[in-house]
Amino acid sequence: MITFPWITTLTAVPLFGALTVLALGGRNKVLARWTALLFSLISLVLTLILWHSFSTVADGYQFQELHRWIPSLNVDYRVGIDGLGLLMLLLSCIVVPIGMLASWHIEKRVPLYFSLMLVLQSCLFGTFTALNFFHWFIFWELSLVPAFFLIKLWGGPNSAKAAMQFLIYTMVGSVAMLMSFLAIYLATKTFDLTELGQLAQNDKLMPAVIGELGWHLFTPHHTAMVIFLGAFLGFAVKVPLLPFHTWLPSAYSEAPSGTTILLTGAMSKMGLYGFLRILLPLFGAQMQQILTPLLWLAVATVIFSAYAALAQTDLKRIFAYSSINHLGYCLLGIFAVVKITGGDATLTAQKYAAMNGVFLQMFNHGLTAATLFWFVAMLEQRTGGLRGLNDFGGLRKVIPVFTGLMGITIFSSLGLPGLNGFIGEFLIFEGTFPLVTWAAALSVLGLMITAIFFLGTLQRVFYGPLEENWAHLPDLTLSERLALIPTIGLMFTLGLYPQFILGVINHTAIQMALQLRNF
Amino acid sequence: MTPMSGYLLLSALLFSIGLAGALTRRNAILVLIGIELMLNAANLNFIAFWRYGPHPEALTGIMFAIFSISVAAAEAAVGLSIILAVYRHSKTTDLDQMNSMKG
Amino acid sequence: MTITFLLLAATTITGTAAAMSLKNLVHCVLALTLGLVSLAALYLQLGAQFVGFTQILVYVGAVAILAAFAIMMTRSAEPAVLTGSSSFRVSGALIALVVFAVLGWAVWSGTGALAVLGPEPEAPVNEIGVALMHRFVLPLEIIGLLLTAALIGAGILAMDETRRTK
Amino acid sequence: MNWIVRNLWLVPVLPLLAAGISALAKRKSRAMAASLAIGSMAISFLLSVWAFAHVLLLRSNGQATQQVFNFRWFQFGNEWLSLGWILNPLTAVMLVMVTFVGMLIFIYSVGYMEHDDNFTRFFCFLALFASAMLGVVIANNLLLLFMCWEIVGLTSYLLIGFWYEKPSAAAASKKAFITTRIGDLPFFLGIVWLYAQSGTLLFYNNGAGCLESTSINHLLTQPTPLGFCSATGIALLVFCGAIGKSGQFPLHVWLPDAMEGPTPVSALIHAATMVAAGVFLVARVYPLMSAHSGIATELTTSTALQAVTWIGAITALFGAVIAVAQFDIKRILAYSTVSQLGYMMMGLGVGGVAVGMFHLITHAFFKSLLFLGAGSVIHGCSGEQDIRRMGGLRKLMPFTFATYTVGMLALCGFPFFFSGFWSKDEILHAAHSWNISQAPYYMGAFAALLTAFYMSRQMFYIFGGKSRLTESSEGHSHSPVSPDHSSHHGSNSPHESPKVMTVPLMLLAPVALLLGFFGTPAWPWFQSFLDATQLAVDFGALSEGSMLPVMLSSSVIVLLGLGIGWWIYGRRPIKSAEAPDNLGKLSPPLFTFLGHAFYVDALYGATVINLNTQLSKISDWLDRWIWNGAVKTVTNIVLGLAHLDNFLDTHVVNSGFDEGCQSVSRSGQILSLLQAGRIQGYLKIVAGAGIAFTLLLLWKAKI
Repeated sequence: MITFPWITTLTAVPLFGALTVLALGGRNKVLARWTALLFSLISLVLTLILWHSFSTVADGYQFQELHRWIPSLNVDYRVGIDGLGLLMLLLSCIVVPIGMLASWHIEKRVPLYFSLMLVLQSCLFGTFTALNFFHWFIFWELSLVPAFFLIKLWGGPNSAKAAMQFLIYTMVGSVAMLMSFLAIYLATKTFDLTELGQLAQNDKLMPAVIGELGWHLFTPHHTAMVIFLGAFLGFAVKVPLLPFHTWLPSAYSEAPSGTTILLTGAMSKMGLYGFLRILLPLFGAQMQQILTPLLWLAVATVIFSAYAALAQTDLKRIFAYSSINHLGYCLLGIFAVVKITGGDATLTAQKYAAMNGVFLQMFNHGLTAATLFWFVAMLEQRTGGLRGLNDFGGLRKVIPVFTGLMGITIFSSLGLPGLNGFIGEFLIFEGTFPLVTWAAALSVLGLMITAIFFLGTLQRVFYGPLEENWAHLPDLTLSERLALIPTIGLMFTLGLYPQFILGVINHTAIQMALQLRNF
Repeated sequence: MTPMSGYLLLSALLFSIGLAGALTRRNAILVLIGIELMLNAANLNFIAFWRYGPHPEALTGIMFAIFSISVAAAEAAVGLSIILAVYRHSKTTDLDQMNSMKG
Repeated sequence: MTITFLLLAATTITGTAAAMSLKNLVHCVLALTLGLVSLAALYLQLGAQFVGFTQILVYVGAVAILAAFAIMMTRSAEPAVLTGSSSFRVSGALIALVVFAVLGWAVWSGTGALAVLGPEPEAPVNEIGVALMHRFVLPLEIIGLLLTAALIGAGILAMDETRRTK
Repeated sequence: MNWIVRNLWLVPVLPLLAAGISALAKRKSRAMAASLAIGSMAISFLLSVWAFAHVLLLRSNGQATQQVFNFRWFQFGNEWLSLGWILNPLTAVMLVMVTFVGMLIFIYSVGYMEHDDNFTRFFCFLALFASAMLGVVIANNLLLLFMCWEIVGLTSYLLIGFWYEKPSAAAASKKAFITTRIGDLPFFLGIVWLYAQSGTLLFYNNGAGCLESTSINHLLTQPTPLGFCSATGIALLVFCGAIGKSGQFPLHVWLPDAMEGPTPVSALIHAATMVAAGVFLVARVYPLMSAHSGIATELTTSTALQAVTWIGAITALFGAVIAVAQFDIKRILAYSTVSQLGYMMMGLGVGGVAVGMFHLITHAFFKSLLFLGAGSVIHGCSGEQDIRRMGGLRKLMPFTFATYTVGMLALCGFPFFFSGFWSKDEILHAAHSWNISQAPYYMGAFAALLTAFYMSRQMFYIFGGKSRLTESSEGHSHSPVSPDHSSHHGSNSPHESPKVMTVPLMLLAPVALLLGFFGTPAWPWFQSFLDATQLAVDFGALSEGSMLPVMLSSSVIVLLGLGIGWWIYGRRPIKSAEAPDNLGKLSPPLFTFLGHAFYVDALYGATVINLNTQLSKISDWLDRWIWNGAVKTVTNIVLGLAHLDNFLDTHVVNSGFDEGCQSVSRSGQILSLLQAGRIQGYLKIVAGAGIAFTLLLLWKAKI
């Protein structure tokens, strides 16, 4: 039956937009900006339509499309979304317009900038909807290219180095991932994630791969672990997990604020999405075997990145480390869900809570971090690129509305109840505490340090005596306030009534947690 | 000294005289004559071995001598025409001038 | 070692030595013909009449004359410069001497075994003709071919430059 | 389930609406903000009174005085997380107290803050605080309580840092928020643990609530690796939250610094309501706190309650001792609040909910009275806060003096007439009869002595002798005066505050007086109201058991304290601002030691904060050098390989190849020498070769 190919059109719209922006944006900057914004809003409308017609009870994937692509390699183009995919699509559709609004004052090569942003958006859509590893990987790699150029061409002083490190780092990770998936393909002759998932479920995936590879120098257990580590490295770099995170602060602080919004808002979620969509179903058993080291890494990510943020003086680096911290919580939730509980009812309920918490935290962090960097962008535009902590002081007197709204965003990122940050964190901790008590207890320390460095930032930038050279700083213009209404409003609504989102993703969370049931 | 070794000694002497002439003389024609002499020395050997060899009736010595003479004649003709052509071209018969083939 | 053999050997040696060492080219050719004639006589003494006469016919009759012609035609060249570097002439003579020594030593030490003096072998011309026609017919044809090729070749080579290159 | 229970949510929401409207309103008119805030508080007050009456009605006709309304919030997994609110005597009492005190303070602050330019923002924050505090009071779900609890923390952060230009105010607000958050995190863990164990966070859910017997017994049976049962574990964690918020011993450092905020804020938040939230929390989860297994459960007290008592006793003594050596009028009251909160915790620990709560309610009234009195004194002395530069205000500010004296006597627990006496006496009596140990009783008694002493010291400093304000003005610089008060007064001789400030004082004073009589042992209405026991008037209770000796001893203590205070400070009027404190003269080092509050701040600064900065430096160093270092070494290795490869290419392979070619061409040249074009040369070579060859053959034939 021929149904309207929603997802393919959704992925194609930004690409088409990028081309039109390049084509007609050549002469007139303003035209380029508005067309780019228009296309990102079109994709937002499409996603809302998807959101509306998405049934929250159906199992498996919806709006599926399946076409034979390369019969000889048994590779087919299969797209579809479940609760998680839809949530990530919505997040991307919110983050990209914010990114564009934040880079409204870019003057250099404007059409190229906005078309790269649209290409990045289509890569995001591709990654979040692909169900076949083959073209998932294509979008996963493709998204690096626009990000690299966005950082390099419009970035800060040593953006070239940061962009290069970002690209190479992620590339190495994804090469390792590709190797392990080739090994799997060698054995199972298929890239389809659900098929691989079923194989892994009834424990036929790893024996097949080991049989095929026949590495006699490794025991079967070690071979399976090596293949898992390959895939794990690819995602650990992207999320990032502690030892592999050094590319993030430099990339985020050097990139132009509009790009940082995209990077922190949507791209960092690709790593987590990969964990949930690929690592969990396929390598559940392996993750369980090395659960404690994984938990230690997650806790280390949470705590060390928080402490590192405390030591930074550049606003962007502080918020970069804070986003590592928040993603650390998601990792904690994911690793907690992996723990074997052998069907004990209450613990399974906690697993559902942790999974929901991870989804919600991904969305909330994307939203909050994007708005946070939007404010940094506004600050940069007003002060000509200054963003060190010691450059400011007492700005609240001059720009009260800016301070108020940024205060709300900071407190949402802090996890203040009544705002969206708290619900995600509560669910994660409520899920992880009974499962991995020591890890949850330690990570709570991260919450405290987050409070310290965020309030430290507020105090040093907005409180205290006003420095004379900022006396004439303009406050937020009406258009900027209007641009903020959706995000700040969303923060409050999600804080007070999260059922909007939880209703949609709850069923997927249960499905995903159940997938691990028999490990 | 047997008669045969006498002839052989004579042909050896003839051969070395021809060789000496070919090596020392600078004129191309004389070098050619030297070579003719060396060929004659060879013929002498053939006939000597034919005369004192075990199977004179097979006539191989003579046959060889005859053929060698005819070949020598052909060779003398072509050699001299080459010298003439070289002479016409570079007006010299001195062998050292003819070194255009130098490496 | 008969006297005639020694006498003929002496004339051959002097003829050929003079041919090789005289300054005047014409005198060389004349000395050469003397040497060749005495060689032909040696053949006759060895009993190979046909070869002797062929020798006279071919070498003396044709080759010596041909050499004389060549000398005549290239006489306009600059005077035969005999000042060739002495080391050049000495090394050539030295090598010839060494060759003679080696061959002489080889002959002297090697022919003892063949001292058998068999009866004077007969080499009638018709046997030579029969042999030519039976056992040596292939070399005969090849020689024929060789001679015609040499004839044409020599002709073309010596032909005048302009007509040849048309 | 009549109207008031279902619509109890209106009480917190009305101030929230007021705050929202005044925040979002385009033109910031002062009148609108003030009227909105005070109006909403008034309506909430009326609703609270209605709820109180409703509970009284239920009590009078013997029905259950606890009604709950729950609703579902969001679903995760297969279960719904539901929130709700509760109306029981505890809630009713607290509602009335908070709204009444809040309203009075709102009215008072209209006068106090009239010269402040962000007046509207002040009222918006006050309204937000009131709604959050009321949310904490009515919450029937520990999570909803925690959420309102954090918002209360936020508003206290905003209000302390209200004059944000002052760096000290900014630092104090950050310190307050972080210290309370340090307390809140174990509280958060407690909540998560409770939810994990009991499956719900609702207190009372007709049988299924977490505070109800089923889940309590379940918790008692759950062992924890640390030995005590999970009920005690959770109780202790929740108590950490109370320690943070109510400024108990380890986490009290933020309360004195919170005096940076405007005085109404100190009065409302850091005296009456917010700091009492910790005590209220312990009271609210009392079933969990007091649950303990073991044989004679009614005789022994649970470890949690023992912890509460000890922490309370230590804090009471600690606060009182420090208060003696303070010079800032508000810091004295702040430390006195810390000490009184210690009393309340001790009361809860030894006596139960009723005892603790009774002292909480009485304390709220007389402490807010004292703070407002201090506010009007500061207002009168044009922003002066150091008591050494005050004096002689008895005649200059009669109303304030009168009300302040009432508050002071109530606080010290002057026998019979003042509410403080009855509530503190209840605690001391309960402590006395505590079966674990008598130490809390003695600590409490000594603290009561010190309380009387430092309050009388303060009274004599401020109201006794003649005014030292003028003398000091040309002397050394003022203490950090709130920016907007210093200049506008012109004549800086102290004068009485305007009506709008003295009226609330007038209203609070009688309540501070009479409230005591609701809870006297003879007619324990308050206790019976809270514990839902039968009320019987019998004057005999006064004398039975150890009640009489305790009452007598405590009144003696109070009189002794006041006497000592008079003896040291009252007898000879304090001459000048620079004169060293009379008590200080006795033992200067001890006095300065107390003045700096046992250097606890410095201690924390050196240990915790220093640890934090060191750890942040380490992790930053770790990031730059180890992880980045690893990446750099890898890149360097790769670069090194690249250079090596390049070196090899240029020098070894290339040059090697060149050399090879050159040798070939050189040998070629040598060979070409051979081809010299001299034909004889070739012939010689051929001859030579021929000779060699024949020699070889001969030599071979020879052998």
